[in-house]
Amino acid sequence: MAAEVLVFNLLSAVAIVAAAAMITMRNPIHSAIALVVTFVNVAAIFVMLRAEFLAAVQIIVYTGAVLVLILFVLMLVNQDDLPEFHGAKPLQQVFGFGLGIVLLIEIGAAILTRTVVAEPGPWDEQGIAQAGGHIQSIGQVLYSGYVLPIQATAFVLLLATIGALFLGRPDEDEEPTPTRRPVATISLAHTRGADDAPLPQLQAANVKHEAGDRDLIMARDADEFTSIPGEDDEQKERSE
Amino acid sequence: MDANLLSSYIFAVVVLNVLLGLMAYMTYFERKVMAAMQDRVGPNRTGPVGLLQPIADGIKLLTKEDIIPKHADRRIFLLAPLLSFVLAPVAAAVIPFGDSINVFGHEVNLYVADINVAALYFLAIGSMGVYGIILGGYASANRYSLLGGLRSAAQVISYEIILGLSLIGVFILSGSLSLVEIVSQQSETLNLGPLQLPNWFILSQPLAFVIFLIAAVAETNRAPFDLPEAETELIGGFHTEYSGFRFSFFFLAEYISMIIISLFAATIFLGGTDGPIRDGVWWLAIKAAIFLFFYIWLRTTVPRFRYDQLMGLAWKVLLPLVLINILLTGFIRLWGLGML
Amino acid sequence: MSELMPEHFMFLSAALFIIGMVGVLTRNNVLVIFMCVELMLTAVNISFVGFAWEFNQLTGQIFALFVIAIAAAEAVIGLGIIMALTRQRDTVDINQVRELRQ
Amino acid sequence: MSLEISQGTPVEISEERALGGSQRQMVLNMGPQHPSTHGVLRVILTMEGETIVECDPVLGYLHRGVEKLGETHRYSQFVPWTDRTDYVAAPSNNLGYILAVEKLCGIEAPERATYWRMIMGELARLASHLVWLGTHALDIGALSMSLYCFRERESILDIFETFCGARLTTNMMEMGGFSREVPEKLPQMVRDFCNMFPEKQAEYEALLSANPIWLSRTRGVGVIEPEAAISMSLTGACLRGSGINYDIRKATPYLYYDRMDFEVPLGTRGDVYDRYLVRMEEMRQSISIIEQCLEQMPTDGPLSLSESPYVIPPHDSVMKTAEDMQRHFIWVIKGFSPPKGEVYQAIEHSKGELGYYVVSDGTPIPYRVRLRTPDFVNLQALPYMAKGAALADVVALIGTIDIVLGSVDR
Repeated sequence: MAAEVLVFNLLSAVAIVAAAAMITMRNPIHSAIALVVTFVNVAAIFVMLRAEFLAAVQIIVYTGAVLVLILFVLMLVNQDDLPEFHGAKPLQQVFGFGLGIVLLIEIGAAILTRTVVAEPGPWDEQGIAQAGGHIQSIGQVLYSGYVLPIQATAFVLLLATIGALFLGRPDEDEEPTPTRRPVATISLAHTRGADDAPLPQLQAANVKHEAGDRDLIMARDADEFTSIPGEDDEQKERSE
Repeated sequence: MDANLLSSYIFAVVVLNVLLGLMAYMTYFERKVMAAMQDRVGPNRTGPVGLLQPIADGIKLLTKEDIIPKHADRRIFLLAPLLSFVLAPVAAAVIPFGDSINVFGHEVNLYVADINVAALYFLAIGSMGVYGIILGGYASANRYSLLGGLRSAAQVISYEIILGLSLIGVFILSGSLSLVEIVSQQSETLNLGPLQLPNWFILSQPLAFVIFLIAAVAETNRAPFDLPEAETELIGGFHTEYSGFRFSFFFLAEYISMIIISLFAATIFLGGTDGPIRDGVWWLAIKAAIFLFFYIWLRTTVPRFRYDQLMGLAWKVLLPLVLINILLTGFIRLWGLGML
Repeated sequence: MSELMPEHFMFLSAALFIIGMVGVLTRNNVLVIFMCVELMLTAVNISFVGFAWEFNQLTGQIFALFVIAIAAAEAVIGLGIIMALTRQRDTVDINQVRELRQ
Repeated sequence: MSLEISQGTPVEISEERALGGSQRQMVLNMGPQHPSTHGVLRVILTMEGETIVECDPVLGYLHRGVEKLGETHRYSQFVPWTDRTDYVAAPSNNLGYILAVEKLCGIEAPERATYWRMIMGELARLASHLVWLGTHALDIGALSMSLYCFRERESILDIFETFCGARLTTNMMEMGGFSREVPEKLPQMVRDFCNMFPEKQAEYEALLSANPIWLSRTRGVGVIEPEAAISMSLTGACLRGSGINYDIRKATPYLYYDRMDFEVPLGTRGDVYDRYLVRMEEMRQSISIIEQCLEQMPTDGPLSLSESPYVIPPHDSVMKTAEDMQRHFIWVIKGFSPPKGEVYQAIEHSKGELGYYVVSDGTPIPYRVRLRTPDFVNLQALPYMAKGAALADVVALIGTIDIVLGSVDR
């Protein structure tokens, strides 16, 4: 089964190179694309490790949504005021890399000298096939022992959306952008009112009902509907 | 390389070429149908009934001058159309075109791959398609196409969530995500008293079907949701700076994803290759053609949404509906299994 | 080295984690740091899935699933904060965002 | 980009005027060549995020100095210029000018000619409304509406062609009536059109009027209050959409509009949807006016005031009799000179009140010809409506005021 190892090594090599590219690229958009490449390779590795459902979730949630959001924010922030990569203090750079290498050596030693403790569980290749496939097996395990964590995660996600809404709100001190004026008043011949103010009682002959519950008033001659109802009784009083 | 792997490779090549051919003639089909709906004739100069029109378009686009803006980020400018063009047909790998036929002795099953997470694979490829739009908008270096690209990406993302959720109703009933399994489940006949109904999911999941259709139209930036097309006039859609064959990548990627979403809808809701007389890939073709006709019909008649209405529709109307649908299907399923 | 050994995915997970960590330490663009955190989370996911594969268990995969869900929520909040930050300070450089006062 | 407008002061519009904080205003330039500005209108939009803060239309790209030409051409030579201003409804432009000059000379066309003038005027209104509906719906996204509308417009243009030989630049109205006999198959063509059109219009309304997307794109958009409409002196459907009852055919009837029995539609909310309803209703009223004209028209009777000095002698007698040939020669070469004085004649054009103010100093060439074109005035409503509107609404706003750049720029 050397092919499997070969493919695994290839995928992990590309993932590591892309991850390295991500932290060394000058333009953050290029590093975001490098991260996309890494995530896709990681998803491929999940498929190899018998975790197909997780691979799909990784692509849909991580690459398809979270990274796209990061790209959104990256692009909305104006490019020219992004800080220079090498502007940071060199000491911090060297210290970072040094710490990385030291940690790598430690973990490498730990990996090589590990002793296997637990014995293999039931969910090998036949176990999954017997349960009907990856989704069915994960479904069984997930909903048999982990119902409480699912509710907790759902709650966390709800909190996150509310938090994001709160953060996204424009702050008050900015002058509000001009919004549209309230909907039209009715014509001169009718009392002014909001959008749904009822039309004064027009003779049925005049009102022609149109689609979209809107009516047209049909004026037969020039001086119909030209005086404001309220005003002409005042004129009468004034004239008497 | 065992025989099974080899045969699925060959079938994959066949499917890809058929798809590319279909995609070319989809443009012709659309122009002819739209013309008929608009009281005009449509392309009839090239070839007998204008049949060579797609080839003519292809040559025109290939020979057109291909301009790359000076400040554009060259590498990403070239990558973006490729990304959306390549990712579109890849989603067709999971669609079953039939059970299996034997060719020269050994069995060839008529689907490229039957993976257990087929529908999720389809959604994953769909969600990767967004990168073509975003990077295309970013790389063309003008602020307006960037904002246009971001807006259409936001539209695709929100409708993708609705698309995914609308499928959950079907998965609850079918119990499996693999399309081959779903098609086989839909082939039994449901006899409600006298009438013999095919057990298609459109009958048991009408609301999910309608929401899926709306989200599918929005996902491929078509018809009433074709904001990028309107954007090109106003804010400069993400593919304004593209010309020549690079633009044709974006343009054709839209058609391929339209065909594939129609095939997918036919498989999930209308029972794929299952038909009253003899099951076969022609039934799938007919059903997909119905969906494609619906796409074109929408495009000629219905006016375009405004951006805020479009997003409002997704989050305020479709999302609650889809969640209610999942709730109902869940309860019915439990009631059906007697667990309630 | 013919058979796929657990050490393979452990090295991969360690490497990615360390690259993420170095990225967080050296880069001074808030968004790139954010991406490096995501990379570290994915590295942890790989080791979860790897051990689940090695011991034929599914708990590892389920835990990875929860990590992805929580990471999505964290990303939303993180980006919300970054957007609010850029709207106020008009910069994304981590070094200029130290003082709490305006 | 800096923008040099002809008045000399270059207007420096920086790419993004940075405001307080990082709230950037974006300047968007809907340039002269743009699919949905109905010709060569240029609109500079200053936007904050999604809403428009400022809208500044730039005109003059199609300015041909029509009014100056009026001062160097004889009265009858100016008529072809009138139908090139609003090239979508040419006959009613000619009608306006000819009525003004006839009023100046104090003559009036005979009854049969006046009826034919009213028919042609109403047909021009229909043609203009069809172009408006087609392009307005096309901008908002209903692609096939423009195809259907232009199919009906073809039959109107065929009527124009049989009547005066030209489809678009008709130049059909002459002083004192028509010098040639009306083709005998014309009344039947007009009757056929009037019978065919209503069910075609029902087709449009089936497609648009109750379409939820059309409703959501047009209702509550581009609202003009009645007071604002009056203060901006809007006319035509823009005014009546806000509910103000002013239609020149009713207010100061010209030709035989006082004999006609028709109604003037008034909107109640003053938004894009109301103006759409008002124009659709106007089309129905025009059809009924044309039918009434066909009935009331006397079957025989002169078509032109042939004996008046201001009028060209009828075409067939020019070929036969010597003095008519001589009068025709003098009329064409020297032209006629109306009495000194000035006149303002307004007609109800499809887009609003089209007024001609003609000043004559007794010579065959007018001293001054002023065109008060409705869509130049209605265009002022665009900045008023656009403030606070969404960006995608600008196309709907331009469509609802129904402008044709020929008559806006003159």
